[in-house]
Amino acid sequence: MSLRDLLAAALMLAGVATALLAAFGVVRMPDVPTRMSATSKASTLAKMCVFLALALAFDDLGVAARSLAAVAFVFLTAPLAAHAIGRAAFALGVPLFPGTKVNEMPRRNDGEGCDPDP
Amino acid sequence: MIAAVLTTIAVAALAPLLERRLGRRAAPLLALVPAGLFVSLARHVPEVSAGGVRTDSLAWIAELGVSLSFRLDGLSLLMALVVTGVGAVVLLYAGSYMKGHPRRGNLLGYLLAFLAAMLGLVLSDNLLGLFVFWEATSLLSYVLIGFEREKAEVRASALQALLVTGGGGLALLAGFVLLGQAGGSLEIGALAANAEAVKASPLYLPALLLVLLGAFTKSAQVPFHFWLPDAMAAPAPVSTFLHSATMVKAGVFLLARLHPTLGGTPEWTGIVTTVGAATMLTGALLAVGQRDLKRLLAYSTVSALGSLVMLVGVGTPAALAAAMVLLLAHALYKGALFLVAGIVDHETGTRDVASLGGLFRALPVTAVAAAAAAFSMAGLPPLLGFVSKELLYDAALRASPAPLLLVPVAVGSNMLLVAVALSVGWGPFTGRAGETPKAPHEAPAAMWAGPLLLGLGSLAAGLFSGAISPFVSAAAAAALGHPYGVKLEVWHGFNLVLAKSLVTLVVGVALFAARGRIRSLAGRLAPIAAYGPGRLYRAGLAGLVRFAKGTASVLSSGSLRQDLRIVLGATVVLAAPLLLTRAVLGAPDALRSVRPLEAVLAFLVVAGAVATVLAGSRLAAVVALGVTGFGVALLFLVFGAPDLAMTQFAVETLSVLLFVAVLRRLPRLQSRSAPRARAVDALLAGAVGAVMTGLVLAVHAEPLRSRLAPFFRESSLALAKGRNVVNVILVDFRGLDTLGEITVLGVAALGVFSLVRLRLSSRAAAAKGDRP
Amino acid sequence: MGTFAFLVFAWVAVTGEVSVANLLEGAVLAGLLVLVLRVPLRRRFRLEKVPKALGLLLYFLKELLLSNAAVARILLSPASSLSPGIVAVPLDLKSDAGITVLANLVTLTPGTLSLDVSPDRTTLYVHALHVDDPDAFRREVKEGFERRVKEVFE
Amino acid sequence: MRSLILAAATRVVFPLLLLFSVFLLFRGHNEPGGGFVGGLVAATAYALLALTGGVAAARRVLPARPEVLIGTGLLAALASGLVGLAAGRPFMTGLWGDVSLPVVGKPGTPVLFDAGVYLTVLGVVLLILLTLQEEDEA
Amino acid sequence: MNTLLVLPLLVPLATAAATILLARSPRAVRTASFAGAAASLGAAVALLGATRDGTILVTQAGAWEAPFGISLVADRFAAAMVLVAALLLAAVVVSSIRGLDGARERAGYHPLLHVLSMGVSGAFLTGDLFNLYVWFEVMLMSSFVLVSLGGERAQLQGALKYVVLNLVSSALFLAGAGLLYGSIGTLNMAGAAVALRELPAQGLPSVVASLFLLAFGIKAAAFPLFFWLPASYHTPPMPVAALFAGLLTKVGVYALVRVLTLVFVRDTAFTGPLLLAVAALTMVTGVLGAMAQGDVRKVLSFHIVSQIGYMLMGLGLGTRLALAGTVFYVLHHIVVKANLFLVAGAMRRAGGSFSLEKLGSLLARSPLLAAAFLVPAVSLAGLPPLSGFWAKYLLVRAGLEAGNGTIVAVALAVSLLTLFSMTKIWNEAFWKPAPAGAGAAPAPLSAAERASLLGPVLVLGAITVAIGLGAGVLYRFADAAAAQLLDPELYVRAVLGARGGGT
Amino acid sequence: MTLLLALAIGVLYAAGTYLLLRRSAIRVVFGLALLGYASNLLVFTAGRLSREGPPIVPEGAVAAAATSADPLPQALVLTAIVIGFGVQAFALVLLKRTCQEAGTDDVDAMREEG
Amino acid sequence: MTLLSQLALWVGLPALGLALLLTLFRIVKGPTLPDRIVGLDLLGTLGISIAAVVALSARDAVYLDVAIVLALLAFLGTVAFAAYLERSR
Ligand code: NA
Ligand code: NA
Repeated sequence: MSLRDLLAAALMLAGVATALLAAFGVVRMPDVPTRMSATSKASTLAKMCVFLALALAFDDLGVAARSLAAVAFVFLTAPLAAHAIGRAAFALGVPLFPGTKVNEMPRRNDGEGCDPDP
Repeated sequence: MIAAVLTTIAVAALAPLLERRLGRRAAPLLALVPAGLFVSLARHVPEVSAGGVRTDSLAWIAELGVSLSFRLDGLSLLMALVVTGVGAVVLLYAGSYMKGHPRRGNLLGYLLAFLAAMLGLVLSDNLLGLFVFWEATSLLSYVLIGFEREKAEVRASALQALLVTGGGGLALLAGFVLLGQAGGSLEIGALAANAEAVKASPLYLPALLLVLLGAFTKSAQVPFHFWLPDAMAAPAPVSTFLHSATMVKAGVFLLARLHPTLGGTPEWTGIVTTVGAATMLTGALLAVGQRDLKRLLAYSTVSALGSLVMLVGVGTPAALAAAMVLLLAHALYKGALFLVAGIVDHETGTRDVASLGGLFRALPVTAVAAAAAAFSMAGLPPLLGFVSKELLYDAALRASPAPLLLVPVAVGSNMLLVAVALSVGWGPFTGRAGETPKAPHEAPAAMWAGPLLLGLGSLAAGLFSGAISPFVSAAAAAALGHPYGVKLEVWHGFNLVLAKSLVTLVVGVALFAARGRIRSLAGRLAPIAAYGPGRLYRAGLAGLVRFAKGTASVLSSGSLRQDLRIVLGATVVLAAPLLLTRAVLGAPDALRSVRPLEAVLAFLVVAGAVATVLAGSRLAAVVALGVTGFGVALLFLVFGAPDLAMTQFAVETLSVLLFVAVLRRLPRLQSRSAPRARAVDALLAGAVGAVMTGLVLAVHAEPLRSRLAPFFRESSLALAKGRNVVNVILVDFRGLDTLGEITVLGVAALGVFSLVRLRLSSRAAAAKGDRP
Repeated sequence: MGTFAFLVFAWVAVTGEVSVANLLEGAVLAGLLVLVLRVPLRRRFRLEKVPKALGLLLYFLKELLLSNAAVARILLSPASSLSPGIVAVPLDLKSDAGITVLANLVTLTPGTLSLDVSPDRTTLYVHALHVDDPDAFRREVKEGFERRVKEVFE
Repeated sequence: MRSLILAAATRVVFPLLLLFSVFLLFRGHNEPGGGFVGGLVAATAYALLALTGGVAAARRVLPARPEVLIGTGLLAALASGLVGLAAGRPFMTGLWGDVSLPVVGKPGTPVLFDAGVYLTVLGVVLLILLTLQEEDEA
Repeated sequence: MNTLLVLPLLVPLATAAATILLARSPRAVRTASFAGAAASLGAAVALLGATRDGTILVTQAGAWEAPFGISLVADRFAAAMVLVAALLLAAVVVSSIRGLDGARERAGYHPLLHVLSMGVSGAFLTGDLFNLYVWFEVMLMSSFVLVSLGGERAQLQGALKYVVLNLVSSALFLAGAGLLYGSIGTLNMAGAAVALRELPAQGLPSVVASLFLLAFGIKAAAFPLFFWLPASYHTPPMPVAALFAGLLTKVGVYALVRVLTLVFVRDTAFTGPLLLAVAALTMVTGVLGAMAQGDVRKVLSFHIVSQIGYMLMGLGLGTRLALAGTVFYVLHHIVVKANLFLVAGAMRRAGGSFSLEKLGSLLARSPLLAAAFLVPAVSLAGLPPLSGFWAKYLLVRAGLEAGNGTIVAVALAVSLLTLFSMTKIWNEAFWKPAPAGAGAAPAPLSAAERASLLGPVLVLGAITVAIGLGAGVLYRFADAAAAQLLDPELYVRAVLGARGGGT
Repeated sequence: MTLLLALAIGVLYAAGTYLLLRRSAIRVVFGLALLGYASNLLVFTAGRLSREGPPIVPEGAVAAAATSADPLPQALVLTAIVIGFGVQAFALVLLKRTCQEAGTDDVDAMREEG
Repeated sequence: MTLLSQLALWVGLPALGLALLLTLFRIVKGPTLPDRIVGLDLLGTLGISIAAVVALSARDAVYLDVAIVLALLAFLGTVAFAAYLERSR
């Protein structure tokens, strides 16, 4: 087993572990923003690791380039989803974790929580 | 012969046009067509009387033995002469009778068309050809009975006649087919030659019963007689032509025609004679109490038809000869009487015999015609009616099975018919003038010429009955299937038959004298008489419609769920037993091992499905659906289908966009079904799922040996220049599928567009104040 | 031109083939996209910003990796130990691109999540898992990411 | 969803998606991809634009009306089949040129066919989504 | 020669694409649509001409030999179906010129018609089971849109049912195709025919066959799967309904005939009696449904169901004469039933309603319309000498020759009730005086309207009469088609070549 | 694994069927979607599952590996997926329009009236 | 099979499977719609990782393309959901 393979394996395992962490976070975190927070970055990290593992594992410039491009895509798009959800949840007035210390964000409208889809 | 029929049809089609052009001169002109046919047919009488037969044939569906083959022998010539002769008279009469009617031309056309059909019927020598004309007469009679269509009861009568005769016609069709099977041909002549085989065939009885059903309905035999009196809703010329002289005789004609093939067996004799006798008596009994001229005549016609059928049933040479004479005599006198009834109705505005009397003064010519016809019907010598009655009694006396039964029935019926004849042809013209809605004047010559001609015909034929003997013999011979000679005479000397005739006459006159009391008795019995088959027909029809409505509401409730339950239930019912009895259900032969991720993915799919079912909100359901889709996509991925996985992911994403775009406009999810319904549905759903699982397992119990997969793997690059085999299949090996598929997509898009846009534009139109 | 270069670069990256032919292909495609499809991307490409951009990238990766452990700790710690909060961070950045990049970077680093930008584009609302001192947090964001983003994008 | 962040990111993601869709289209014959998935990805690009900037914004950058894309795509697919017929072979017989072109690779009727698929799928998804979103916005 | 096989697909597709591209000019759309319909008709005539002598035309799309590529196959039956479909399309296009509102026309009506025609022709011509699924979808999708085009409430509700039930049918079909591939490794019908010979009879394939029976049974509107039909066929504009009524269920019947005579030939001991039972129930329930209705369109819709029973009867009997009867019946019925729906549209125009209660005195108002109704109605009722009589006769004869009196009795009784139904329409709409409360009668038909509305009707009526009078011609054809159907080896050899039959 | 998938397919059909039988038309549409998944998986499985990689001819080889997954069902499923998407889009919009016109999505309330 | 492949197959993929199950729990549990959407978003994200790890275990780069497609598309669904939620206030 080459060093590159070893490195790839380590990256892959790190990525998988991070992904597991993200899933763990989404179960454990108490409210939407914290869950989103946990998933968005951990999973991004996971994807980055796995793609880097891919880039290393294949002795192929093309694969490496595509893997790096994939990482770029992930960096580009993953925060958008988190942003959109967070914003929507906030706008909807989904209840925040009671332990939330500061909230400097003004409610945009009535502030009345409303479930769009009971 | 074929040409004659076709020409008549063509002329019939032109009749309305002609009428519009020529007005009142159209009818006489059109009457020339049947008159000409009559003359040209009559020219064949000597030849046919001498035993000659003319045939003419046109293949139609040769492979099925169907042809337009015509046969001119004694029987068909007799019928053809009646059809054309009475037809000519009726057309002439109708032109005058319908004067001023906006649709006179149509009536003339229908009558001519009917005449052609009738001619075709009697001339046909092929069962299918005959059937074609048979049904044509049924349909045309519907149109003719319903001619005054504005009245609801007229329409109902027309429908009734059509359904009864049409139903019989269908039985006839089946009978003909069976007959063709039994005898190996549809040509009547060939069947007659093969009669022994037909009678020995196991198909004989069903064929016979079906044919009889057809004949009996058409000829208004008990218990199908009820449609005929109701058919009197038709204008007088129609009643004359169809319901006395021609169409109703089609059944009798058919029986006579098929007598050589089917007749002579105990079944034939028993059934046909009994039904005929019963009809004869029933018709006479029902006739005598009627007040309406036309109904009197109609019931008496039923009786006469019964006599004819009975005679054909007896089937002896004498009986068939009697039938032929009665057929002719009846056509002459009953035709005349119907026309007279029409004149009386036309001139006085009523057909109630009780209020008619003394018309002799106003309608002298009509009265003469009426008297001649009535006397013939009553059986007064020397009219043809007398000759025919003598023959009838003679035949009944000599009938082999049951003369003791037939003779009283025949005599009794004829006594009643004497009374009827006098009520129609004598009563209204004699005695005190009655109060009528219109002041009567003699009808125009075009109207009285016909009855007069027919009445005098009765006289002439009676007087010169010897002269027509050879012709009648030829007709009887045709019905018998072998040569036969009969000598007709007015005077047979004093014998039992004459005695019966005399008694008949005397009792009949007495009954006529007591007609007032009989009618009041009949009036009191009317509620009982109402319990006839006619009532059964009406109740049956109404019941059928009710049943239909009930069935329809059960079977197509309009409920989608009900329909789906049936469809899915049918799936289970059909597939499950087959699956259990015919398929090998075993563990799959390949890929038994399970990897953890694969198991998780299968679980994801299932969990998503279950969550979709349980979802309480629209969006939650969409998310759950997404879970299933995601699981399916990853299953594709791990089992070597990256293209599928990609496509599935893309489609999932677009589905979300789709759902999200419409979701807000959709109503919220609600639980509406009762728990019981849910349980039933769950059971059904479980069964469907089990069947599908079973099918998959059954398929996987055996290894798959496909020539296709290796070919695609090996040829993709070599022959189709592509390394991605799946894509090569899509764009090359099976590109046609893809072409169809993108067409589906295009149409779906057009559909979405039009569903949304048509609404938008209607909304815009509404906003502008236009009508939506 | 910026769009064009970006697309050519992306094409090469995606195809993973660095050759003249492939560059040509990328150029053809990018040209088609720009011309035919009227792709809306108006920024000019400025070569001199590349070093700063690389610096930003490195800083980001460092942040990402350094707080790797923090992620695990936060996720594995009991919920009661959380002290989340939403902090309003005033923005010096003006351009859309700059604000977006900042927001994304904030989101991608552990513990923080950009929720929204105020309609007047002066404030970024950031959710953090641990907010002990909002002002310290604001400073951290402004001096860490915002400064570097500003150097590259404005 | 009017969001500065989304709108700004869209400007980058949109051309990337389009580019990638073309990549998928032309690579499909040899690697995973093809007209379908290419068309679908291209459609998501416009869908994203419509979602973040409104349908009008998406329509502005459309090279042609979706209906025209559909019609053209169908005709292209049809035409690729007719080439075979014109050459006296059965309908849809795959015929390949000898020269290699940039992007497309070797020109062949299956490639034209796949391009027809791409255009049709793109037109279809756009027609559906834009129509629906337009109504939703109304 | 092989070009003939693809023209019925290409011409409509090209026409559809052209009409989509020309959408902004209604005149151009109509012209293109008309030209396309005429071209389709011409192609279909040529196709029939090429198959009349018994040649089975085969082409392999993409030049990939069977069973690897998709075979397009035209035997007599298929070619005749294609021709009748093309004829109907032409009639509908012509009658749509006046019978349709502008909004629908702008909303893609003409492309949809042609795509429908393409799907139907594809279903008739394909020799591949999955490809058949695709053509079914083409046909269904366009019918979905056509049935909902207009967006009135009743129309949409009917469309929803129509869509859901047909999609269930599609799901069953797809599953059947997949399972068949999974058990015999081919989708080519000829290939499947060969492969199934080698498997034990009454094994898994007959189970899979049941899925096809169900899927096609739904499409054919056989008992008890017919509900979607009366729920939706009365709602769209009459030219559309005419096309549906004439064609769509017949595609299901065609598919049943095809798979049962070619692929699942060894299951007749099971399918025969089943089909006969289904046939009888279909006839009866259909006609009873019709008797219960008071709306011309619904009466006609239920009769479609009823008549499907006759077609299944021939298939269930399975003799040559019976199959000839089915072929004859299908061809005749397409013309007649479509015609009746077109007439219903004209009746609505002339009488202002579809309701028998509200209609009246149409005979006086338009004798031509009455004649136009009478021909198909009488033919439908099976009265001689029109086409329907011969169709019925063949089946009755086949039934009696097979010794199955029960099914014949049912067929005949149902035909009497059909007559009753047609008479009811005639009595109520044509004879009855217009009811008092019906308001002012609509304006009399203009000459242009008469040409557009009644022209196609009269042409179809003339065909009905011609089929009736020249029944021998069509019978000989149907008989030859049946002979071809009963000898699957001919088909197999045509598709797979000489070696196909052996291996 | 085949057994597991067979069961999953059964559950998909069952769930789809159950939803088809709901009074809420929107659930019916969800049911149709599940039926689509079920059919696609069934067809996919019919070609036999393989873990030996996709049917793609490797660079330099002349044919795809004989053990690679059966490409035909994949192509069929791909076609079915795309058709299913079109159908689903149409069904959804039809559903929406029907609910708008009928004022309800209760299929039992949608019995025709004339 | 290399160790990398084995690791990917027997450690990486099962671990990701476990992550899927955890995520599924959140999706089913909710309690609010944004929670479910967060879960669905994570599911897509995990899918990307799975595709990449499958590529490692199979030593086949074709799965990388799937991962890229997913990476490009996954966020769009989430954004659409979010847009829906925002509009339905
Ligand atoms: Na139909
Ligand atoms: Na019908």
